Amino acid sequence: MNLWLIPLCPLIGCLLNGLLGKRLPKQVINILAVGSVAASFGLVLAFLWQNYPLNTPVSEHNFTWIQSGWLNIGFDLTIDRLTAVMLLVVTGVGLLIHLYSIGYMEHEDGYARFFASLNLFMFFMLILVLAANLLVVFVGWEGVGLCSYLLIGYYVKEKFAGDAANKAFIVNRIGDFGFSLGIFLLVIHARTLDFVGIAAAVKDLPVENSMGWISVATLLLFVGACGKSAQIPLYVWLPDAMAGPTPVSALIHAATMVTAGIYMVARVAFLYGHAPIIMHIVALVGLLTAVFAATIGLAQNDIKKVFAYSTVSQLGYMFLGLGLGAYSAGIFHLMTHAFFKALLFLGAGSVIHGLSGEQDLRHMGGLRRAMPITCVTLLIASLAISGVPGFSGFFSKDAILAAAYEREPWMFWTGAATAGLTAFYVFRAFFLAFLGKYRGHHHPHESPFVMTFPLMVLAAFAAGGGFLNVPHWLAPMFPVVENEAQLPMIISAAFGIAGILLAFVVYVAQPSLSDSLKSAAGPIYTLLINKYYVDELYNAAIVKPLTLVSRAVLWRGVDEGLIDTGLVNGFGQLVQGIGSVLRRWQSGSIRNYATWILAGSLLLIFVLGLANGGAR
Amino acid sequence: MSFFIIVTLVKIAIVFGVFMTTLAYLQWVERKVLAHIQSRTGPLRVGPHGLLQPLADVFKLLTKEDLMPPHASKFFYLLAPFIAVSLALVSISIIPFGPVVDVPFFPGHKTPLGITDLNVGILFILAIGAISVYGIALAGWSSNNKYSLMGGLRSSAQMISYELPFTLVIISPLLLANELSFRGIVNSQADYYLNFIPRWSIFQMPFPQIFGFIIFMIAGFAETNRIPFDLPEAENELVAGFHTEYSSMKFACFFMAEYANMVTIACVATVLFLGGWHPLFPAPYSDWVPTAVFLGASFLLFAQGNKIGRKGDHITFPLFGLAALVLAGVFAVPMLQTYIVPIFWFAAKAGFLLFVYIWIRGTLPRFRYDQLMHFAWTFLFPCALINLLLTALMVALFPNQK
Amino acid sequence: MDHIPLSAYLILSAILFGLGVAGFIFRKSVITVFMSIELMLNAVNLSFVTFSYENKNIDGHIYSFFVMVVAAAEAAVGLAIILTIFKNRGTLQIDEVDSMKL
Amino acid sequence: MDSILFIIAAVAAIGCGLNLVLQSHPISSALSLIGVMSSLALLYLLLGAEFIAMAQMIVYGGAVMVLFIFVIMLLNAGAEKRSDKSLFARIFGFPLLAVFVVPLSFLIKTTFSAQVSDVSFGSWVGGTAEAVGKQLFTKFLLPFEVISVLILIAILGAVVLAQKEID
Repeated sequence: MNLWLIPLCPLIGCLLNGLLGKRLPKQVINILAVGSVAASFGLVLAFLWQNYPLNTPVSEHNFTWIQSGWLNIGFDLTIDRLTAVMLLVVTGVGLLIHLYSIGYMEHEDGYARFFASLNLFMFFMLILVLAANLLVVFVGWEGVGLCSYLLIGYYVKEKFAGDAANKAFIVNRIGDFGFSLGIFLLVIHARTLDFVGIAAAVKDLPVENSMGWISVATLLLFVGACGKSAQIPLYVWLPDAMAGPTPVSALIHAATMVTAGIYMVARVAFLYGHAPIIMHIVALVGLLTAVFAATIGLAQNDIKKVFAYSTVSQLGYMFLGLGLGAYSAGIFHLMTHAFFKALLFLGAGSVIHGLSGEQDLRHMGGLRRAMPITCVTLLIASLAISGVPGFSGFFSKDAILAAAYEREPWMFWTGAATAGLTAFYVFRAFFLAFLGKYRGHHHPHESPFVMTFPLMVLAAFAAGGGFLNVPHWLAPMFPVVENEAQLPMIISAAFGIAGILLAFVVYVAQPSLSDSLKSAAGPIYTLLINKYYVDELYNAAIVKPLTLVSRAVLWRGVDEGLIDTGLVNGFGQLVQGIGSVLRRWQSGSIRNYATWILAGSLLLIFVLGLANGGAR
Repeated sequence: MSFFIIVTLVKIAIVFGVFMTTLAYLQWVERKVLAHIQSRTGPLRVGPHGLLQPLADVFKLLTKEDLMPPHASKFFYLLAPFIAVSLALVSISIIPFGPVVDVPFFPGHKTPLGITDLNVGILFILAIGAISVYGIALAGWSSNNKYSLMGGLRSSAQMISYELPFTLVIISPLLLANELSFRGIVNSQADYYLNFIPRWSIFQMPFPQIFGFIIFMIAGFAETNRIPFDLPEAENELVAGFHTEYSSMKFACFFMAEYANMVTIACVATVLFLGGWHPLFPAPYSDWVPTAVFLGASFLLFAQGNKIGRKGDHITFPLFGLAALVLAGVFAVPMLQTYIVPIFWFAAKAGFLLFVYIWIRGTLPRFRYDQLMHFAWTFLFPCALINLLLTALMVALFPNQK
Repeated sequence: MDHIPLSAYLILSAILFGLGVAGFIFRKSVITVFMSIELMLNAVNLSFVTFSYENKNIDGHIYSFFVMVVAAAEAAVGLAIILTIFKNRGTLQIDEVDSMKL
Repeated sequence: MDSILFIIAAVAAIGCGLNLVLQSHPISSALSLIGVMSSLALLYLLLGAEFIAMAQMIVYGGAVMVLFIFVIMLLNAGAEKRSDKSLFARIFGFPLLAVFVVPLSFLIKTTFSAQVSDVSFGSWVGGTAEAVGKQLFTKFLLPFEVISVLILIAILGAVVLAQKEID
């Protein structure tokens, strides 16, 4: 079983579609795109079937990539239980979303380009997940960044798409910078980048209670994770990233890519185990993000924006879990979140598709008759994310909260409250969209089967995904968090249901209440609807000065002044000056040339003769 | 050493004398044969049956006015015929006319029949043939006359073009013989298949060179500017081609050079393809063939003498018959046979080829210039190439056929 | 003296080469200049063959053979070029053909 | 014996070479070049390179020089005129040449007179067609093929150039 085949399939699909997609008919493109992902999904299944229990990781060394001195980095792939979970999520959800995209994108132009980018993303994501050392992880990391850039900016004609893409890319650069610094630090100290090697290197080091190199490295890696997984302060790109097509938001910005940070942190858990301070920071950041994003999500009117902020806050949950040492819980939530959040986005996409591009909640409503399947599936997803008992979200979120309850009770309470908020705004969106009376102008219609089929499948998983006991499966890798305490479970569930009921009351029973609520919490509401002015803040604090400096100093001063006039043109003029002297040499008379050749050979003969001491 | 030189000088003298006489009388033969082909009687007046005609021609050419065209570059004008004739005469010197024999009256010394043996004989012939373009080209250029220039250009172009099939087709018998020296080539054709088919190159297994022989003859015609390839001296187009401006002895030089080249080509063809001096039949019978031939000839002549023909025939014919009888006697002497029988066979084959030359001249019209080039490059050259390839293939496949 | 020192051959080749160079430098007709190049090639061939005699090794012959082939190719192309020059410029004077300059 | 031959050939070669340089008419130069080549062929024979000698006569004498003569006749090239261009060559040419040839010959003399053997005719006949062919088709096969390709390209180039229309 060659592991490199798994990422290869999407790459082939990408190449075929990207290179000669313009000439191919749509059917062929579909077959290529979906088929390649299906192929790698099948490969993953086959692999897991072959060596099921997967007690020992399976690694494979493809070729030595960098060898310099003691540093020896190979292009190695590996699969252990964690990877298996990720692989299943990525390929499975990815396959469904590819299928969905066929329906969603059919009226768009640049069809082949879209699928090529999507396949490319799958390739890089698989590389990231399969990587056996941090450098290969970094390759996948940057690759998915590139693909998210391409796909956010998919609507090349709109300006906002391009801006959003740039924003995502640049913000990610900050995170990646930290990530690469962390890698360098690890290279310096651990002298290797293989996870196994690093683990062996740090195994018998003491747990650092002050900022040692491990702490710094983990902090830097966490910066990278913040960038990729949209945590405070680097979360700003994710809401804007909704400019891309909805399947992209579902696949990249909800299910897979944004969870890369969580995956990476879990992957190097053994490092974080040595840096409790950083663990604490991680937990804090996660919690803060969860609350923060949830509050923003309360006031958004764009359905995708709502789900985007919920994504941010759910990612915060995961980081909370990781920070509390409940890695398996984090990963568990990652998986369930992949299911229900992808479902939410796809449902939203189906709504948008049905309303032919309408995204504003205020222009929806009463869609449950028009698109029943979407309605039901979205309901399931909302229940799942709200942590209603029995649904997948309940189990995973509960696992995290239980861990919090064990370690940091105040974190538990905050988290539970946030769960309530989450339930509230998700159901706000749901009610606004599907209940009440229709407030839009387009004629809503249900989506085709190719779109609703993935919805149903995902709905099944969102509902029952909680019964896949991921923590138990991951037990050999991460210490499973035991939670006999029934209290946190009940409390969080209670918060969730309360949120749902509140939303029902406010937005269905007495719609008038909502407006009065708005007016009551006037300044807070404006604060929320403007997302705490974070973008403006960054703009004023970072972007403006940067542009000013680069305009004044770098552009005018360095580039134009020094490089252009100084170096480039200067050399040009130098060469011209010399040439204008030397050109007299080129008299055009062959006889003169011959004479020069003669002189040269003469010189040569004498030099050689002298070199050999004349006549030997 | 000195003995070697003496013998060589003697041989040179003999060969030169015979060669010059041949050249002179070849012209007489040509005129006679052409005449009879065209049902005329050729030269008759000068001597019996015009036998003294060549002498007369020589006197005529010697005594003609030797005129020098104005504005001709003198040096080259004089140089050209010299180059032509000397190169034409040189190449006879490496033709082997017979096997290596003891020197008469000097027992213990052996010498080859033929002036010398060069172990790169073929290459020598090719080199000489390559150089001999200059005679014609220079003649055409130097005599400052556009017809001559045309002739010179044509001949040089023609010779360059026909050099290729010529060379290519020469290579194939070399492949069979696996030799470069003429003597070696001839010796490689010594034997007989089934005791009566001679192992000449044109019959030789594994790949008989019959096509090669034909191509060689065609290219040879072109090399010697003979009809149908005598474009350089096409009367109706350019007055007399490259030797328009030449008269008397210089003209004679070109004339001689042409016939010398004919003879050379004939000899080379004999050596390469017709087994040199090896007789048509195995030795015991073939030794008496010359005698038989000359006896028959003498009887014929005597018979002709008895008839009443032209005035004086009844004197001359018996005389010739007598000469033939004497020759028959000479060929019958066993001691001489070792020397002259091979030469007889060689002469017979070469003579036959020369007759073919004349025959074709009497038969075929002249090419047009573009046809000439077209023929050379698009037909003859590929044929020679294919012939060479097939020969090489067969030799490689059946190396033990030798 | 019935033996020629090898250096005589080499000096001869050097002199011939020098003559070729002289022809190249001092002659004004393109064709003659071209012939001078051939002369130089010949001189080099002579030294090739001489050295191969000295070393009793046949490679020198092979080299000079290759030189001949190259010379033939060069002659074909070069003379074609000369023809074209003459067609286009109507001159064979090498000093007239000096437009390849700034 | 072969010293005489050598002296004859060498004198002929140098004389023809001088003639090549001094004559004002291309045809004379061409003929003197042929003379040089023929005497070089003789020298090759003395050096035991009979195949190369014959190849010299066939290739150079037969093909290359015929081409030259042909072109000269075709263009009807006359004697060359004096030109006042390429001053540099006319001034520095001869001194450089003298400085080139004389020390070179001296260098050769002093280098090769001491230890190398003399040349005597027939003492080594290595250059038979057989030997050359063996080398050519075993050790130098690749160069041989490459050079044949070169020839092909040269033919094509010549054809293209010669067919080019004037404009």
